Amino acid sequence: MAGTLGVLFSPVILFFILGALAAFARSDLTIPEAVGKGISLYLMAAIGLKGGVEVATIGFTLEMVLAGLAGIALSFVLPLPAFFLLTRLGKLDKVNAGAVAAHYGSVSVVTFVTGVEVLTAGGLPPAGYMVAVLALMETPAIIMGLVLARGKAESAGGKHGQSELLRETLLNGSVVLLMGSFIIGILIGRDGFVQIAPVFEAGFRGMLCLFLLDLGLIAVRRLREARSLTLPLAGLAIFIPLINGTIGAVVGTLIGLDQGSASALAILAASASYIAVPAAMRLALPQADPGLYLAMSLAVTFPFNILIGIPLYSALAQGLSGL
Amino acid sequence: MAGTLGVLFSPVILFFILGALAAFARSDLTIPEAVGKGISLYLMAAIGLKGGVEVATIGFTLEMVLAGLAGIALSFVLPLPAFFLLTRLGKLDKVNAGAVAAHYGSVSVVTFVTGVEVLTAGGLPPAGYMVAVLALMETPAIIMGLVLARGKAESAGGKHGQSELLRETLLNGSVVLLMGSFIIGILIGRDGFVQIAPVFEAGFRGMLCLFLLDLGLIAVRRLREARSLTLPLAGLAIFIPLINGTIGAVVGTLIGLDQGSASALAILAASASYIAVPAAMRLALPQADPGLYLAMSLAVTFPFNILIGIPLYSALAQGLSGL
Amino acid sequence: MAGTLGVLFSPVILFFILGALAAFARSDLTIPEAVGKGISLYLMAAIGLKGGVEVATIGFTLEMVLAGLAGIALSFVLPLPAFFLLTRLGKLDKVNAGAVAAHYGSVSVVTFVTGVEVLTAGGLPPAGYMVAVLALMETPAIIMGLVLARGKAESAGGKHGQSELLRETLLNGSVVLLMGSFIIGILIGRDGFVQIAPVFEAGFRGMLCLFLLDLGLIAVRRLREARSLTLPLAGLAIFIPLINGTIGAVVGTLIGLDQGSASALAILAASASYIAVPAAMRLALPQADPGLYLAMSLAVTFPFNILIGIPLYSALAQGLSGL
Amino acid sequence: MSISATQRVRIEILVDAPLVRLVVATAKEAGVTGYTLVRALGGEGAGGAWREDRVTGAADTKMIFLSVTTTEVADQLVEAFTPLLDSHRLIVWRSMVEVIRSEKF
Amino acid sequence: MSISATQRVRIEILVDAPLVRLVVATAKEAGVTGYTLVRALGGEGAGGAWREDRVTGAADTKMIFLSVTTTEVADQLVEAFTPLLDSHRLIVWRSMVEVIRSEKF
Amino acid sequence: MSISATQRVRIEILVDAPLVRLVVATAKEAGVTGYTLVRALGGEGAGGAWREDRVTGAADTKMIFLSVTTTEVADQLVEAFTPLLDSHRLIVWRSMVEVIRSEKF
Ligand SMILES: Nc1ncnc2c1ncn2[C@@H]1O[C@H](COP(=O)(O)O)[C@@H](O)[C@H]1O
Ligand SMILES: Nc1ncnc2c1ncn2[C@@H]1O[C@H](COP(=O)(O)O)[C@@H](O)[C@H]1O
Ligand SMILES: Nc1ncnc2c1ncn2[C@@H]1O[C@H](COP(=O)(O)O)[C@@H](O)[C@H]1O
Ligand code: NA
Ligand code: NA
Ligand code: NA
Repeated sequence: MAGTLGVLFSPVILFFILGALAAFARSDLTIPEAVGKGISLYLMAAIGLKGGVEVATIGFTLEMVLAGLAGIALSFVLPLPAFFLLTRLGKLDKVNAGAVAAHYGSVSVVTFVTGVEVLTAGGLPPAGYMVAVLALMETPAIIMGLVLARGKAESAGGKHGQSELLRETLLNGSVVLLMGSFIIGILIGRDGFVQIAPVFEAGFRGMLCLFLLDLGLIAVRRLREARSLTLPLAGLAIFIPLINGTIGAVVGTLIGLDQGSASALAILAASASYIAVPAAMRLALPQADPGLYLAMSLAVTFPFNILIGIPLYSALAQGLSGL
Repeated sequence: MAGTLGVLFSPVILFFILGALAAFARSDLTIPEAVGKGISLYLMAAIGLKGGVEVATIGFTLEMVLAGLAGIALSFVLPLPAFFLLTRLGKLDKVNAGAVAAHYGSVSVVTFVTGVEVLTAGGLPPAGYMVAVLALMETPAIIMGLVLARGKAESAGGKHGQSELLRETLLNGSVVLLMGSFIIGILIGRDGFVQIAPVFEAGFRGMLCLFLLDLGLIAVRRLREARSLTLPLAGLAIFIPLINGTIGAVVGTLIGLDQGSASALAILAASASYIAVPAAMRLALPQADPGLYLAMSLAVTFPFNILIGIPLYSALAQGLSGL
Repeated sequence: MAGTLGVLFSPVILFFILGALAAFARSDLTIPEAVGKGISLYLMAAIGLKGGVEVATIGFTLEMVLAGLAGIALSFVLPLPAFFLLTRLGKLDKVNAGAVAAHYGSVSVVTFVTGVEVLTAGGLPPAGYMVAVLALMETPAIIMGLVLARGKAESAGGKHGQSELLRETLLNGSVVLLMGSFIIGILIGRDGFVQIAPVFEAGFRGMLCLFLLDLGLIAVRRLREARSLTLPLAGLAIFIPLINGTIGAVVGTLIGLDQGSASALAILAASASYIAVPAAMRLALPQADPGLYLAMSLAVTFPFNILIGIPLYSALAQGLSGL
Repeated sequence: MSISATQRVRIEILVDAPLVRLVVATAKEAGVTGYTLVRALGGEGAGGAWREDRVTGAADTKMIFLSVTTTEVADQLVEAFTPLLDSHRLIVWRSMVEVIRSEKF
Repeated sequence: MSISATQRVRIEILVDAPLVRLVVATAKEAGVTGYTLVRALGGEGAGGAWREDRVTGAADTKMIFLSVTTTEVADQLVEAFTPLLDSHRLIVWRSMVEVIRSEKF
Repeated sequence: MSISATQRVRIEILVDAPLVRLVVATAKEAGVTGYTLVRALGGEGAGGAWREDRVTGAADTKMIFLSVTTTEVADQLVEAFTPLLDSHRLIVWRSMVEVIRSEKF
């Protein structure tokens, strides 16, 4: 069932398209925000647990450490070309460019999860430890984005100092839940997981359908109300993930990851945060326009990655591994 | 397990009774509205998917087209006798009578779903395409109700013109989700459905229990606060579904539907909307009393159909098919 | 997997610890309150159904009646020593002591549910009727607490008279849902339950994980904001459950319950309400400090029971049955 | 100031969720004919901080009872609530508003 | 009274959920440039009691439309809404407030 | 106008969810002892429309910070927030209210 067309006929993707079409047609279909949030927490707990259980089964390996280090490095480095493009081609000022760049260095949990679904359906399941890589990649880009936005010299100051912000970002709800569930998964192992598998494993794909329905609605509604999204910026919201995905695929292959894991690293690199980073940026760079960075990451990059990016990056990773 | 008494011992119905009793006794038991809404969206997605998958398996038939046309015709026609009864026996003015008549021409998703459960338990599962019939029947009655309320001559006007209203009604969240899931079901077929079946199939009946618990609470609370519900109107809220159910059963049998599907058409005809139509009427006929139409459709007709109507209409359809 | 350490590695407990740690570290992880409430209602329906189905399978016994009477008696009696300790050692006035004592005489549904999980994993599942005992124990302590707080002479008065309060307490949402589901379980029996088991049985443990994650967050956040919790009161919030648990284990053994059920009775006795009783106390004893009784029952006793109390009381009950 | 506007009093009462029924009953006795409830998310005061909580008994989760009414009824309302303010930890404030359909309030 | 404070009108409209779009459109036509919506939980009036309900069509679930604007726009708003008040069962009140960045309102 | 009523200032601040902690901290420094938060559902302004969103980072989901306080504290509050109004896109307004237990505010 691999291949672009097969992906489009997966129920998960079809529900995303349904949500997007409903929002385009201005239907009043809405998932209550409390329920959407609940499903998103469920997905994080489930993906964390699953990754942890796999690591408990397979044990720690050098690959794991390499993947983690690569993830951290990518999250630090990827904002740099993005910042350059955003200021030059996108005509953004430093503050907005830094804020947006942080989003592209960081990662999107649901893009990752959807990628894992697609890869697994295609016979290339990524390794369980990639969940930890996901969690590790959330934060470094935020620091990098701030440095870019402010210039090295100027310090943060204000009520919320740099260290306070770092603490808040590292303890962001999604990071804590992902990492916590990952560790719980390691602690309970396959045996402990069996009891809770009906909720966290059997239910996973169905819940993901409902969540992507919601994200389809949210993304397109944001697109319609996006005032500051210029055409060059919309173009960059597609071009930057293409670059980042390519870098991720190359790095993943170079450090010797299996095809599935290298594809997952590519997907992570290409994905843009819309949970941890927007909240952090609103606090640390209040002058930056949230309408802009959410429109780019959520309304353009996310749908692009779900519909086109994921099969592309995974094909690339497969191609590279053949070299 | 068919028969009236068997139905009453189904967990689904018992949870409805529990909710109703709790509300009668003024218990503070409440399902958070966001959760209730979430479950209702889940049920629509699930029923849509299931219907679509069945159609994908069986293929398109002439019966399907006939059932769809019959549904549309019923939705257009059924408001007429209801309007007549509501103005004569119910002493309602044209505006209120038109608004209420629209509810009875349209359909209730949960009455349908509960009916399908009961019919399936009784060995007479309706055909999958009945979900599409359900979606088709939601809207025409709204147009008919408006025509009846306003008289043909007078046009709608105002900020929300007739066409705007039509668009909003056709793109009502529940219609979009039902039809969208139905189409997704057709696209993914039995194979694609297997992956998400733990959520959308195995979980269905349990979720329906929780939802009917909620509806029991909501319906009875509405009954207690209903100020404008006179005894004649309460009587009509039982009499009109009996008429409509009979018409539905006759039409279903005449066009040659199987017993289960004819029963489902009778249940659809007898059911009264409490999602799409109230919202549309509030907008299009703001002078009509929402307390009245919600009391009739939700607080009287819905419980009547769930507890008594469903087995009755299905017995009728079975009897007719024997002629 | 019995024994204290085994318990700590159960996913249910680990998620509680994760929530507690996240709140300690001031993470912004939060389960939407509507979702938390929804899960709590689900758990009550599930535990009620399960108990009822078991009773339907096994039939009514004398043991059942004895356990019910013992539960009622315990709920009436346990506030007495608690009140004594709270006024003497805790230096509380009569009103606050009465309010807190009511919490310790009543029960916590989730402590019970977690206890059942732990006991079942340890090979000592309590009898199904213990759910009814749970429901019976919720209310009597409230009456007792009020009598203690006000002195016998003074009557309640005000807008909400004594009888009104009693009605509200007996019809408290959690009591109604528990008892209602229990009766539904008896009515549908094993056969009827099969259809809804994927939701109410297979899903139970996973949902409990998510709920305990939420309670870990809520409990620790309350602990941090507790202003009126003195060290002696915190000590009593551990000491009182130890006493009550011991009494419960002794009574359970004396009336001849099996080891699992006696353990469950001990857990019920040791547990402190944080749903029905706080709401009732806010109404009946508005001068009492809600910050205090919620801090004691939810922020100290609940975690203590989950992490340490449950294995302790069950070991005690096992020891006693060996005598 | 505008078409047929009349002076009325907007009165707001912060009340714990379990006490809402009591507040509504007391307000109706004082002559209030209409009110609206709004859920609050969190807050802080002399008694410490709280946040919305529907999972537990939520004894300290607050709602806002909002009513626009005549000066006379508002005065009676304040009088009716004065004995409860301390015992039930209610918080009350009022201000003047202009209403359009004065017969509604 | 304080640094660069200006008088503006705070106008609140209680509106049924399905009518919110209509109210927003009407308000914008009257010149309103900013508004905020707040969800109400329940209430009671001449038409009986209601409580928040997102499960059904929620035709009587109410929201609060809140806008701070100039006296002129507020007057126009009231004028625009006056024909709707009875037919659409809207409830409106207004009061004076001081704002800080007056160019925002 | 009524029993022991005192004049106070009701101040409302519209603030994005991620900035709530900052606003609370600033308000407390300015001398505010009590406040209540209310969740907003949606709205529109110069920066476009938004609606409640708890799924994503919700960087533009707004809450209403509501505090009743003395004129002095309100003035200090406004002063403390003035530098933040533009950079943090806060919206502030205030009006006079009467309170009953004046020691609470
Ligand atoms: N001055 C105030 N302005 C707004 N809300 C307040 C104020 N004082 C108290 N509150 C609210 O009322 C609750 C109880 O106040 P207190 O009794 O002082 O703890 C607080 O948690 C706040 O939500
Ligand atoms: N005086 C009032 N103060 C506050 N809210 C009111 C008032 N009157 C009516 N309402 C609200 O408006 C709704 C409709 O009012 P009515 O049209 O009188 O039934 C009520 O259910 C309340 O939520
Ligand atoms: N005049 C106003 N009255 C009420 N709310 C407003 C007003 N102006 C802005 N807002 C709210 O503040 C948010 C941000 O405003 P703005 O910075 O102008 O985009 C808007 O989305 C509204 O929710
Ligand atoms: Na990235
Ligand atoms: Na019908
Ligand atoms: Na107890």
